[in-house]
Amino acid sequence: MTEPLSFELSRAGAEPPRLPAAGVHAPRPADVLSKDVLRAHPADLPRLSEPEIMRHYSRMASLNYSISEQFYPLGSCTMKYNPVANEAAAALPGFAGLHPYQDEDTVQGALELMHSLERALCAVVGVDRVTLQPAAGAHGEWTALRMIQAYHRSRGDKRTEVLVPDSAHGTNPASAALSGFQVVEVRSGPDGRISLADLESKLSPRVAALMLTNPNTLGLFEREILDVAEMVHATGAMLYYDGANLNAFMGVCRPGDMGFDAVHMNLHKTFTTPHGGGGPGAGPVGVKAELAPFLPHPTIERSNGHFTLDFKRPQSIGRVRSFYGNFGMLVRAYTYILAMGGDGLTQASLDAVLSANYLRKQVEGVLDLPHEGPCMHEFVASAHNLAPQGVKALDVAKGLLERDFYAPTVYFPLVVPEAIMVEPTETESKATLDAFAGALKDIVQQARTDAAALHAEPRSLPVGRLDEVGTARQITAYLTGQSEDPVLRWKRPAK
Amino acid sequence: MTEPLSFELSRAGAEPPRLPAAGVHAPRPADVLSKDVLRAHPADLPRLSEPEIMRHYSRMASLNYSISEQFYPLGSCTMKYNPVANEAAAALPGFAGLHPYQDEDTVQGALELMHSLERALCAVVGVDRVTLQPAAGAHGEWTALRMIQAYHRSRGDKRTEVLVPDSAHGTNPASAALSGFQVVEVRSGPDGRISLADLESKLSPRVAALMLTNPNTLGLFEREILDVAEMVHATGAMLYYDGANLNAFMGVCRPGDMGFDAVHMNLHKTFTTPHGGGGPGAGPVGVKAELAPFLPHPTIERSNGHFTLDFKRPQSIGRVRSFYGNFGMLVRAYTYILAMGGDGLTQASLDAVLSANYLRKQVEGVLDLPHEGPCMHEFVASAHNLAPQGVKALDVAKGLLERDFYAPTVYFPLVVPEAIMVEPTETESKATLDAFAGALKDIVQQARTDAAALHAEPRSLPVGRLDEVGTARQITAYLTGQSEDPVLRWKRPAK
Amino acid sequence: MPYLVHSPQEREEMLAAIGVESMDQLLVDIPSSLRIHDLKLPRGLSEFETMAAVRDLAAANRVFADRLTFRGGGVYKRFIPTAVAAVTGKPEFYTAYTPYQPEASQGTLQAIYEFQSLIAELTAMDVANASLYDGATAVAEAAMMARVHTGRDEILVAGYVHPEYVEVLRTFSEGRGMKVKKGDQPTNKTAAVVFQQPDFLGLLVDAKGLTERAHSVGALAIASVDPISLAILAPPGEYGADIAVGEGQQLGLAASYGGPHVGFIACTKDLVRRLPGRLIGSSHDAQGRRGFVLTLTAREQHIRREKATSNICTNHSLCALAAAVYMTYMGEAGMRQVAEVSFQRAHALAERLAALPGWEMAFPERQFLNEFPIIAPKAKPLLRKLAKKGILGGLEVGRWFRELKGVLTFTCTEVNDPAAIDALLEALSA
Amino acid sequence: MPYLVHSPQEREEMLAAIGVESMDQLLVDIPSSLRIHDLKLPRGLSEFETMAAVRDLAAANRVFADRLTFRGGGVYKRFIPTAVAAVTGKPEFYTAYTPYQPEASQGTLQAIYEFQSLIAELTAMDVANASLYDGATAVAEAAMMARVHTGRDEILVAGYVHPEYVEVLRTFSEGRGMKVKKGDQPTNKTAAVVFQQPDFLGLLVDAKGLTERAHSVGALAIASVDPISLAILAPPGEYGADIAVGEGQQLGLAASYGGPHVGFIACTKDLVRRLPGRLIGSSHDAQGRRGFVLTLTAREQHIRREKATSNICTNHSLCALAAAVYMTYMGEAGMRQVAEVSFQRAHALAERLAALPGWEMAFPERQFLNEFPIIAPKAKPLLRKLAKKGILGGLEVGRWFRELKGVLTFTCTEVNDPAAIDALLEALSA
Ligand SMILES: Cc1ncc(COP(=O)(O)O)c(C=O)c1O
Ligand SMILES: Cc1ncc(COP(=O)(O)O)c(C=O)c1O
Repeated sequence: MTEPLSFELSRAGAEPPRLPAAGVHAPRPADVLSKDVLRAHPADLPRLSEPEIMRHYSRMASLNYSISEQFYPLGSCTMKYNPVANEAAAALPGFAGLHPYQDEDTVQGALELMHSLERALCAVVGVDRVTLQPAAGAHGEWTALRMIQAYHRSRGDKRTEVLVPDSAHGTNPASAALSGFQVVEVRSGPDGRISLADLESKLSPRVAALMLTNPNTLGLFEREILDVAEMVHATGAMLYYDGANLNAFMGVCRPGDMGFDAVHMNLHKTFTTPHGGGGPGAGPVGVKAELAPFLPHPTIERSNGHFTLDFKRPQSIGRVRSFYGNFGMLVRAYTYILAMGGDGLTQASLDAVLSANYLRKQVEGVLDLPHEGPCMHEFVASAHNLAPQGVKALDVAKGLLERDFYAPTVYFPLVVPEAIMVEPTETESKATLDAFAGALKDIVQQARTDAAALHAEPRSLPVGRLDEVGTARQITAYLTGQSEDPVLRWKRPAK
Repeated sequence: MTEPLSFELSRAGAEPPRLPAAGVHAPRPADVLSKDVLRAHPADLPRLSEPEIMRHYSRMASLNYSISEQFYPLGSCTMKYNPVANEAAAALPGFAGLHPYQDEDTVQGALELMHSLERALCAVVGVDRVTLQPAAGAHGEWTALRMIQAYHRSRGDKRTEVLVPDSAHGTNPASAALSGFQVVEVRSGPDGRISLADLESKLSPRVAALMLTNPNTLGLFEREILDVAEMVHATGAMLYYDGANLNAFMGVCRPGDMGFDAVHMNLHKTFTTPHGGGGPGAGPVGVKAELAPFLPHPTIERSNGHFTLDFKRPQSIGRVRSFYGNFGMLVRAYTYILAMGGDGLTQASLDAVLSANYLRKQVEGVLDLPHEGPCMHEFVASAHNLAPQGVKALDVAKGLLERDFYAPTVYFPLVVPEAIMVEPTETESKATLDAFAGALKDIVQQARTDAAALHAEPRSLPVGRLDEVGTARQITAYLTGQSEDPVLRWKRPAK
Repeated sequence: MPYLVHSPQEREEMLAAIGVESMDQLLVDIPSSLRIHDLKLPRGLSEFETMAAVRDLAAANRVFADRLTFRGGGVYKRFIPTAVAAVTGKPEFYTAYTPYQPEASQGTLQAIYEFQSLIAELTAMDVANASLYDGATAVAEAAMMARVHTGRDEILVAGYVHPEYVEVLRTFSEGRGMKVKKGDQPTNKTAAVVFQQPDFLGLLVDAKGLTERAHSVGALAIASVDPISLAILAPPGEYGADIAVGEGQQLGLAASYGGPHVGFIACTKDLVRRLPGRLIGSSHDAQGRRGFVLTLTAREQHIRREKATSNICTNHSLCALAAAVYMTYMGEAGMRQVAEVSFQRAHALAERLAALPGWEMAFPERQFLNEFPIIAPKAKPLLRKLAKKGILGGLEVGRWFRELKGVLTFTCTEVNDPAAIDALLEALSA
Repeated sequence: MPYLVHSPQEREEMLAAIGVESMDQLLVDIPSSLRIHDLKLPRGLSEFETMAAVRDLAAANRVFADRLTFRGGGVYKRFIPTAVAAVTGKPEFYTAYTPYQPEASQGTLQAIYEFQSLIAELTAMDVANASLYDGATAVAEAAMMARVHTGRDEILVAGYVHPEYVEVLRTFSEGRGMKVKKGDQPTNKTAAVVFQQPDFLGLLVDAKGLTERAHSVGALAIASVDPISLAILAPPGEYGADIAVGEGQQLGLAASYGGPHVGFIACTKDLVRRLPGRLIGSSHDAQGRRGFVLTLTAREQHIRREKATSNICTNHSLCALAAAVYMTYMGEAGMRQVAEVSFQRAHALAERLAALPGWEMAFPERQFLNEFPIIAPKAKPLLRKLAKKGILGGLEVGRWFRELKGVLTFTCTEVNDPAAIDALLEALSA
């Protein structure tokens, strides 16, 4: 079952929705504005009635896998249950109805919420201040690097390099580069952890920061993190924490204590704000006191029980987005934190680690496990063992889809060939983990007996494997004028 | 894909939800109450976490067809689009939060809404007063019959019979019987309409009322309705209108003008309150002035812009349910009426009739059409033409399910063999009607070429045809002590 | 126009396909004297204006904060998990019809099968149905079962059963050949003894004794019960009642000015074939996959027609779904917890109220759970005073029972936190 | 604990299956000096208490009625069809991740493909992406595209572009090798001219002239546009802009104290490979069934890493979905209608305000749509007075622009009904 595009369902004569009339005596735009400011060709938008629109989107929704119906073990993405109470909280008119330019004294509840959330996040990661402005993880990374840069500059120190492990997420080097740094890669050792020797060799007074995530993208805790921190700090560089993996150890240890100076968090991972099919998220950044002067403005301050937006921060790197961040996501995260409490967050991380290790154990002998355990909240397996059958990580992923599971992250991190990165999270039951392991076993079995059948999966989904290469080729044809089909959008067929 | 029962997913050690503590010094029940009032064996309810519960219900939801995703042409059920605005209206805290025993002056908005809804319904069906108390259509039928009975009795007239056409919905004779009347069936003529001759022969001073729906359950307008009314009234009986088919003619004609004295309406059909998988609905009853004294109490009255609940109605038949009816459904219906207005409701009925006739036309030559058209908002076809292939109405229904359509009502009305009763409603597009007709053609084609394949449909749904007879047999075994399996519920297996 | 689909041009095309020229040709069967061309209603509004109008009506009501609501009388403010509306708000559930086609309705069927199972567990009865309209009609339908089962016609209502339930029972009994009497001494004419546990005032009745007395004369015992109370109190199945009924509003449904809520009914094996309404049973397909179906439909009006003993068709399925989600979310332990918290708070409140000058418990010797009757001096002005402070005080039960003039019933649940109770006391003392 | 699944017993079973005795054995890699055993946070609350706490915070805010909100400045109160939240509230949409597995993500992919198409149509540009964080970062990302495309480093900001957008642009340009200047005279160092139509004050700018001037020196023209205005005004594609960006909040998103909203970006063919963020394209499977996929991913950071020209990963998909539903619901005619109603009401309001003693239009010779700057006497106390009457008056733009001290911008949309405008005038005259 597939669904036509709204543009294809569109009916020429369909009535527009009823809308209020102006009810005032005033000229209409066409009466006043000159022709050349007016639109010449009306936009070719679909024309559909509400019943058709609702069915259209309902049918599309049913084509998705989502955590609401499927186990969604995407490594590095922390696809845990999104509490429905969060949604109810963010929808409260007392939040959703606030205009960002209302006066401070009319938004004390909103400011208090943000202030409390900042305090809670400080407690979880062990930092002094947090900005809630960044809209996502990558945005937070870049915000933090800009602060680190501003810090060094404020000391007359023009550092030009940022170190990034080879196992890092792509946003890390990109964020560093977009802050004007040169990116230097640090290699992982054979145990999957950062090589201290390589790090040593790359550290220099040119280095502004080392970006790390811990546990790293292999799900392994960087045992020598304290040595790393000492080495980095000894050269005057700062240590940056990519908080995508924070779900591994809330209440167990804290990046701030490990020596990290700046930390971004993904509220859309660790703190259950929903992914929304690709955002919106929120990527707050926590910093130690020495970086605090450089925080984006405004910060939220409290004095005498009154909350204010502080714009008078002379060393601030400035704004990183309009207004105060993705406020609606902040409400959700705060609601979650209230419900979980310190005890709940701690147990959540413990359970996440337990689940990952349990599932990892079930996968032993089924897929390759290139690194030794225990892992933290996720682990990376490899489909390398299926190479003789011509079966790849992608095939395993598609086989899982066929068996009613979403697929793990595949081909990341880049340091593992045929990587299959599994993050079960704490909100999946043992029964689900067992069923998932069963599906993996079934797939491996099938790889051995009938690899061709596996290559043809998924069969029962709305579509089978799509010709992604063909799509890219067609786009090139369009961009180079060899085809009229824009591929990236619907366009009314020429008559 | 099927889903285990919540009881089967239950995990013995699962933690209960966090709930507030008492926070007061007071004894606990076990401290105070004697053992024989206390529960001896705790109820064996499932133990599940919120993430599991939400996934459980989400997966179950995806096993349903519904108007949100499928055309749902259930005859007599008026499965039209349920506006999402209705849902938003009913959820407003100003409605959902009202306690039924609040004082009148704190619920003026609710009373005004009910009063306005009453006025609007009066305008649509042409009566003087409406009670909003009945919870569904059948409840409304019985309420109306009780009023008619009370009316006759108040005049010292002990009438004992109610006439019901053979094509009537089962609730009609049941409601009549449960009001203490004897039910006398009136036959339909060969054209599908009530036989005046038969009616004539059954009318007598014993008759309290004739129950009719118009258009009748065949979707045919009772052309001679004015004659019927005259005949009925001439004997001193009353004419009752089953409003299940009101969607056929809002703004086109009115039951009150036809001579009906009492009318029930299904807000969950004509007025878009959702069916909810089998309720809640609302079955208001409208009556002409002479029946008004007998309305259930309380009625809603207005004086000087103030609204009151009137309990002082000495001739009232009394309450038919607690409080004031399914208030939340009344809010939805009123919201719909505001949005549609008189113009919208009229066009809705015209479109419903147009769609039914259009679809009927497409079905010509595909299925039998035992009665001549035009029809009103629905029509009854018959799978009788497929008898040679051993294909029945049921097979056509299952074939439609396989083709992503819900099935029409089958085997009702009883007067048509292999009846297939189709009600498209005004909120389905021509494209959908065409696709449905195409599916019917495809099924008939398949009946001719491979009836066995059709008998095996549906194949792609969560389950195939279920052994309903076996289920009934097993229940009998349970009820007669031959089996321990209650069939009608889960029960923990004995160890 | 909102929610309409056809464009003027499509209407023309469809008329042409039918082979007529105008709508009037499709409406030929309607006598011209009946034909109207519009309705005496205002023109439709945009959604924006519609919602504004509806919001204005909502705003014309006064909503008392849950925590400051101490009034019950059959409808109670309780904690409703967000999960409930998240499930019932799924269009796959709320826009489906009664599950006539089981293959395409397994979601609804299984959910209601689970509801039946949950109610059967909670009441400790053999079988429960798929729901009824409300607690009042549930009592009436149960009485009808007893009437048919015993062949007797007297329904005895013992003690303070909800007065609106009794009114509905009276309306129902007309025409069903039942006579409703008050009293607790059944005779061999008695079809059933109906009692409520806890009763309308919140007091515990001798459910076991009433049941035994009913049985001793061959009558049935019909227990109308508070579902939350069953986490603590002996359920009807434990004391041998034949039919358990009740109002399920407390199982996750909003007060909503009295509806929609949900009635439940459960019974012993013997009476299953007399149950009104829908029943869902477990079945399987040819491949052995389990599925659920509407079953024992031969009891129902669409088969039995005038011989049916109930006319119920559309019932309260979505409310039953809400109740199922609620019970599953809470579990036995959760329900016990809210029942106990409610009990403790009500007892704390009762003690403090009874200590106020001029106040005294109306039935000091009787036990209660979380609602209790108390004699309050000058109840009317007192309630007005509370309302001014945003508090919805006790219910004046003298409205229904002359002997209880001046008596208020107060209720506490898990939503009335200790500070709310303090606020009530403070307002009373002010 | 809420949202956790494992029972204590299951934890034991799982540890045993792993072959360890305690969690500590799984946490061996964590240096013991780092190990903590709890967080300095309060214990968790029940959902009931959590929601009560959150509701208290919400209640500590003052929400101005939409109809009495005359403040804009980049965020506008508009009619939001209920359909929008009904779609975005579907868990199948909101609990999915970025659609990495297309076979199991066709819902999201198709919806965003439709969003891309709708934005491309609305802006009259060739291609639009899947969304950006907001209007501000959209401007910054567009500038970066121009920087890379032209190899030049100067970004010229012409006229009253939203001051927060310019601030963000400045923060972005650090490290990206861009210099931000104000002015409208591009040179051969100029990578792009950025302008806003209508500008931050609501005034129309000479978009065509600015575009031509940019092109005449080989620079790109970046138009930051109000999507609703495009129902009336010439879209960027019609006057030849190279990149169109904007804030999509008005397309069905709540004000929500400034976020989450959605940025959009669209461009000409030439620039497609430089677009930041996700792009969805149409594809097909081996059976020829159409499907949608993430495409041109080679542009993105997870492939290009330090060579990427944008780091955006998680974007604002669900907000884009909301915008798609909005645009589909409204259609071209609906969007034109609200744009026109807003225009007419703003003009009626402007006329009445300008007639008040001491008030005058700040730029009487300039044209506007539905937001306009006006000089108001004693703006601050006046706004306070309005607030007391529940009215959110104009925005003091002097906060950002010294030369505009005493100027307020007022905005009107379809939610400010004529009676609301009367109420504003009345409050001002009182
Ligand atoms: C390790 C890591 N770092 C950074 C990010 C970027 O976060 P976002 O997608 O919120 O920008 C991700 C998420 O995909 C990640 O997994
Ligand atoms: C013709 C007719 N009459 C009466 C009813 C009974 O209505 P309800 O199901 O609301 O009780 C129905 C609905 O099924 C019907 O179709």
